Amino acid sequence: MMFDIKNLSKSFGGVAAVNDVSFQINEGELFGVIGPNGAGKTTLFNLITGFLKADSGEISYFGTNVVGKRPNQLVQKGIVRTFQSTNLFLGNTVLENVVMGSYLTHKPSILKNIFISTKAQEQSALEYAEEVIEFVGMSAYKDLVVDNLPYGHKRLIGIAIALACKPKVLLLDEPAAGMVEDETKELINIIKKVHQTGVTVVLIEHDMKMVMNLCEKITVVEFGKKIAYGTPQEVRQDEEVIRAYLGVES
Amino acid sequence: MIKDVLTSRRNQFIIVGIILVLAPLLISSDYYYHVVVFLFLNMILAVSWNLIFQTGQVSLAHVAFMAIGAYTSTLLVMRLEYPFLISFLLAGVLAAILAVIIGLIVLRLKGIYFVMITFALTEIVRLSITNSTGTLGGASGISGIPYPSLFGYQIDSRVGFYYFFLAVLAVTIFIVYRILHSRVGRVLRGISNNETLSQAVGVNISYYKIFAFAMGAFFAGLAGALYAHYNTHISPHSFTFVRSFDIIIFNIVGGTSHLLGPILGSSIFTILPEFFRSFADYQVLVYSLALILSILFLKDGFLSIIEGVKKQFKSKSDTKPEVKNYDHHV
Amino acid sequence: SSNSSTSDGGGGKDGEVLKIGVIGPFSGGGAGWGLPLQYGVEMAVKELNENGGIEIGGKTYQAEVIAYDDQYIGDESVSAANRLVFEDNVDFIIGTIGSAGVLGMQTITEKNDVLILTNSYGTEALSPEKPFSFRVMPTNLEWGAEVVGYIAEQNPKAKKVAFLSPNDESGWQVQKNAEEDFLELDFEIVANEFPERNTQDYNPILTKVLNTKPDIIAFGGTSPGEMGVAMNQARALGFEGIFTAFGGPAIQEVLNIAGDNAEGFVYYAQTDFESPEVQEVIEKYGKDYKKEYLEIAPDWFDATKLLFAAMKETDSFDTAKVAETLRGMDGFEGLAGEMKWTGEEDYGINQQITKPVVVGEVKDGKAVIVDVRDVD
Amino acid sequence: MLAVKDLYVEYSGIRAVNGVTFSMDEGQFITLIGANGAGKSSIVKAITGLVKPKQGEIIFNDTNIEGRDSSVIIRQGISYCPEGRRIFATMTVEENLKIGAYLRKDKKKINDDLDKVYHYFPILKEKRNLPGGSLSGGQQQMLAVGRSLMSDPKLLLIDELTLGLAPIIIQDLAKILIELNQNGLAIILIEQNANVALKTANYGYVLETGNIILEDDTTELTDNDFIQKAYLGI
Amino acid sequence: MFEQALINGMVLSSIYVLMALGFTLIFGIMKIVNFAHGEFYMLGAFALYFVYQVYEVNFFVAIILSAILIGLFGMLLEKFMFRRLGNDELRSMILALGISIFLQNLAILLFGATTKAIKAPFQGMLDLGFVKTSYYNVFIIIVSMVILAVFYIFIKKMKTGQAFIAVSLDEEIASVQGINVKKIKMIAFGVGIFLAAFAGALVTPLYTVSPMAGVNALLNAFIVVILGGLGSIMGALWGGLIIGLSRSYLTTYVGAAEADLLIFIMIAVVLLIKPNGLLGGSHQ
Ligand SMILES: Nc1ncnc2c1ncn2[C@@H]1O[C@H](COP(=O)(O)OP(=O)(O)OP(=O)(O)O)[C@@H](O)[C@H]1O
Ligand SMILES: Nc1ncnc2c1ncn2[C@@H]1O[C@H](COP(=O)(O)OP(=O)(O)OP(=O)(O)O)[C@@H](O)[C@H]1O
Ligand SMILES: [Mg+2]
Ligand SMILES: [Mg+2]
Repeated sequence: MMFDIKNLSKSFGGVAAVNDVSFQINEGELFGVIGPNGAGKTTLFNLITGFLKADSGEISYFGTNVVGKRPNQLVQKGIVRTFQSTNLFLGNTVLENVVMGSYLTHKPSILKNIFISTKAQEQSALEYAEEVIEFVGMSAYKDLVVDNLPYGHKRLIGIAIALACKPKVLLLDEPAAGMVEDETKELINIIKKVHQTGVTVVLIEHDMKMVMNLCEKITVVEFGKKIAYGTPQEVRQDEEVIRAYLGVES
Repeated sequence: MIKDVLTSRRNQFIIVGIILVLAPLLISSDYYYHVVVFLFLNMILAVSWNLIFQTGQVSLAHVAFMAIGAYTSTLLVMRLEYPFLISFLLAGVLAAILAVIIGLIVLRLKGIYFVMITFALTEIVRLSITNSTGTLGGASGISGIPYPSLFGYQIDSRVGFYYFFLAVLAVTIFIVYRILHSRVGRVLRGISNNETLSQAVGVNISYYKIFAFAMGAFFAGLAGALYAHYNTHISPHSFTFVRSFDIIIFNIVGGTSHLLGPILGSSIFTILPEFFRSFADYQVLVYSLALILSILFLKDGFLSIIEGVKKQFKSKSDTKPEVKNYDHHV
Repeated sequence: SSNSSTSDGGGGKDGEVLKIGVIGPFSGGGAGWGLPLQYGVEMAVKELNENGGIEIGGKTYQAEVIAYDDQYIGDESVSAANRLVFEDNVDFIIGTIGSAGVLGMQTITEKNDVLILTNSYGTEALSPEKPFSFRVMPTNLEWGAEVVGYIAEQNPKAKKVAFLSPNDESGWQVQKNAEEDFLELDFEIVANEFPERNTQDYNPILTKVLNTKPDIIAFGGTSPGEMGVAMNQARALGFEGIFTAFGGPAIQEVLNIAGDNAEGFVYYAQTDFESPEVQEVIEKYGKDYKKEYLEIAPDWFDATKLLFAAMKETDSFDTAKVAETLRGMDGFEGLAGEMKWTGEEDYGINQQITKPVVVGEVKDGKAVIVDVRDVD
Repeated sequence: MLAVKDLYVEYSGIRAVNGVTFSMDEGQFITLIGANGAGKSSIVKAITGLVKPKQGEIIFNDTNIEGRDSSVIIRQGISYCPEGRRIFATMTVEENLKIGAYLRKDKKKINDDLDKVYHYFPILKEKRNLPGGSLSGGQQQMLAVGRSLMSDPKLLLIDELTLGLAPIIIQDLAKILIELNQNGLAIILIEQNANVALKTANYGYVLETGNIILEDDTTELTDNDFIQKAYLGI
Repeated sequence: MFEQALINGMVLSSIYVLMALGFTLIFGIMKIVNFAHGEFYMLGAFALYFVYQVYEVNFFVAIILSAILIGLFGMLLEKFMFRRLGNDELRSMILALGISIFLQNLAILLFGATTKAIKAPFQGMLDLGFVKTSYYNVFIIIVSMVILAVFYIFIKKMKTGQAFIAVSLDEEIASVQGINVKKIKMIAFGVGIFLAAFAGALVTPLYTVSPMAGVNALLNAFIVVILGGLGSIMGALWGGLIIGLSRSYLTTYVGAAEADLLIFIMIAVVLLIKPNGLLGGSHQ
């Protein structure tokens, strides 16, 4: 088991954003988290990736409790995330953005950087980043400054940066937001390819087609509470989930 | 061919180096030496400050570290009779150590709050020295600081100081340049660009911020020691936040996107006031006007002039279109 | 404005020019002291040139002033001195004001045999190792005892003294000297505070100080503007005693601000500004300048004239020789009376000027000269 | 009511909109669909004055508004809900909504509209005194939509309506828009989710690389083969 | 002594609050660290000196007139200088610094380096029972409170005030709410400068004015705003009160030289506990 999350809670001045939530994620799983707006999904990601510290509860990752660890330490352990809103190194090109993602795989040493030429490392980081960009199909754009790329492209770059970190588990927060059907399909392919290389994927998404299509297990949260858990088929039929989240039409 | 020789980075460095080493042949008066020595001092400060700035932090504490360096070296030489070289290096080291300790606490502050706390720090250092009595000399400071002596050779001529300052400057520029033009530099700029995302790709941002802060402080400490032994008199009066502002001006008016910026900025804003000096009581007025105009009309300081010239040069020599660059402003 | 003030710019009738360097704070916080320095020197130079210049070694020289602003920043004084010495080849510099600047300048001037006439309060500015540095304003080490003596004579009952001095080198130095003068005459120091310069609100510190029930509030080097404010605030808080100050105040400025509240203020007047001699000089050479700066200018006028006299007597511009003459030149008549050199005792060298101590007091809202005392 | 004629938008030389012409009548409900970077946002930004068109005319109720300052254009009765929410993070939810009514003077009706928005999105009422920045992504989207309704516009431009919204909210929102439209509000809807777009709007334009390549009633578009493949995933 | 220190502190606080309000407004909206704020304070005082002392306009009219004059001057500076720099915080800061040096030295040139005083329009002491203080002190405290209240209502309740905040957060989106961003920025800058000049004019009868008078005024505004939290009105109030009272009490009970040091240390400690100041980032 990869994650064993027990009784996790986090509140903001009275609002219980995550409220006594427990679930497990197995290694290699494609895991979905869905729920109404404000249910606490993003907060859950923030807790798992160390951007927020839980009020109580435990997040055990391969058997060790990681509550209180800083984000960069967790990235080193392979827990990598993307953000719900676009979050990029503005003013830089696509390539430069993804090279930043190769920080850990090509970790610089300060002393070496001062006294020894690091051209080789730099070069290999560049090549690595280009590979990743190729992987998400953005090669044509690699030298463009990211600031004004279309929304969907920005989201892909966000994913590319995360992939460059060589994650063991990749947490994606609404990766398909702002993409049309075609592009979403592309994205699904990318995620599947990543998954095939052995990476565990945790997905928050409101695009039900995508979630149902991809995920093996789904957790549904509402008001910070887990209200359902199961396979897509199970969840889709769950009365609670229909009432709180899916509505009549789905 | 010639053009290739001139455009290689390394060759450019070598050429400038040779010019600087030979320059004393052309410097005719001690006054120019004095200006140049002060210029080198300002460059050391400006370049090392730029290293901190690359992490996105505007520090007003540079002058505090300079003061710490100046007093450290002075006291070690005068009271404990340490050899100059040791005191000099210890001045930098102590400033850096203090920077690590202070940095651990203050580097979580951002933007203007960081500016403010470093300002407070500077004032705390200055007021502490002013209110001290005894060893630190209080408000009156310390006089009669001996000239530096290196390996038995006493530096007491202007030429001597020229080469000594130049050597320290060269080391400063070399190290800062190497850091900034490497993967570490990329990381530093990444932190300044987007802290959250840097963290999300595994960067230990405090480590790098503290490193840059301490490295900057190290050189500021050295600069302080240089200053003390050149000037032979120091007092808290020399370490007010006004000097920190000067360092910022060197950078912003010079341009921050490249190390050439602070170098240009400190050159121009050290030499220009000397030109204005003959305006006597109008000197400062003219200086401030020059400052206002350069800020108003130069987007990335003096670097924009260079960029402009380069562009002109390029568009004449080849007609290949520029790599498209999106405008960030709507 | 320009940096040179020769009457015709072309030198003396032999076409020779004597360059006099001036360094002082002409901008920023020190401008109130620096501008009178500049004007005083320029007035003396005008007078000299109008009288045909100075004849040395058979040639007649017109004097020319080269003035540089140091903004009251030590490093700037050093740069200015460098420029004067190495670029303008000046052998005589008048200024600057303040220890940091003077000590900085001396690293250049002493080594290059450049003679400087300065004003600062630090004791280190004068020493046998610095034979080319003269201090042409008496410090309160020289005149303080006389002012305190006057106060003691007039107010036998006053015993308790409270000090307010700016928190910088001159503040601390002035206070130290003045404290000794008071202790000498058995006064008691009940408070000793060092507010930052540029303080505008003295109420908190005065509240503390007045709690010690002083008879006298003594300012140690506080600038006139602040002194006036502090007087107003002290009176408002109920202080009815005497004010005095160490550090030459511009009395008109104090009066403008404090008005009636300055009543009974005893001060060192430097020169009797209202005297016909001073007024005549101002009328003749100073009318181009802003009147408000001229109160301290006569001292610099005197100092500059003293220097010219020494040159003339030496009949040489050799600074070592001029310095030698200068040291021996007792009894020169300045606007404030006879000038003498002292300092052997305190600094180890006789390069500190003294003059008769002109004591002023504010009476019925007017500044009047109440006593002129010779230094013993 | 609105006529866009031969509109070109460029960003430092790069063309984003390439001669687009369309018009709409009062009370119409149209949608612009198209892939990433097709130029949809650029068109509405040109209408609201956030970007200056390179060339072309934009006429709203018989006045040319192209190139005018946004604050002037908005005064004509146009309201804009931007892509990516962009709510005022440190202002409270209610302040955010009220600033939407900046140009209005009728206190009473403003309050009515405020109640209406709270009725549409009860969660906003619950969080009315909290800073907008503390809302979840979807809640912020609701706030952005609510804010754009507060100006009592004649024409409403919505860029990416459903971004980050839960399915159940999307269904509600679609109903709300249809209702508003039936009450006379003209709407231009930009929407990635073509399913939603074609179901709510009456008329649609399909954009590709800055050009309109197809336009028709939404019912027709829904049956269009190309649309079904590229945008509806059927 | 305790009561006297209280009154002293209240007067200090009132002045700090006034200065801080304008400073925090300009920073909050324009993101300009206005290092020239003190110079506008100084210019306000000089304006009063001329309008009231030299041209003998009625005192209350003169204060307002002076502040308006300087405020208009500020708007011109915004229009022709700061606007050019857009939202570049660093360059704006350096520009403000340059303007500050320029105005200081221009003032020396125009008005002379010496200190000038203005007589308070009414003299005399008010006996509050526990302590006596001058009428003018009481006047200052009351005027500051009134200005603070008016300003608070303006920002929180009036449309223009809300527009200020909206512009400070997102200019583009503010403009599509119908807000004329350029105008609002110019007004905001003008109001900020008006407040600085008003503070300068108001306190001159208590203190004095000289070309360098702005330096300390700026420093005080700066630390008050940082302590209270940038861009926050209530922050300016609390910051002003805390710094004013601590300066008064620390100076009275410890000493002048130590008070400054202690205040800086206090601010450093507060910032470390609350990195955005007491009420930072809340716009309350
Ligand atoms: N920093 C914060 N301060 C106060 N409240 C917060 C904060 N962050 C989140 N919340 C609240 O916590 C709840 C959960 O927010 P969260 O962002 O986790 O929701 P979500 O499930 O990701 O929703 P969405 O699908 O809309 O993105 C919301 O009610 C939100 O308003
Ligand atoms: N401010 C800008 N500067 C430069 N280029 C821009 C800018 N805004 C948009 N573009 C470019 O213009 C083109 C059209 O962009 P636009 O945002 O209008 O597309 P869109 O159809 O709204 O896409 P999306 O669905 O991703 O929102 C894109 O190629 C984009 O990169
Ligand atoms: Mg979310
Ligand atoms: Mg768009």
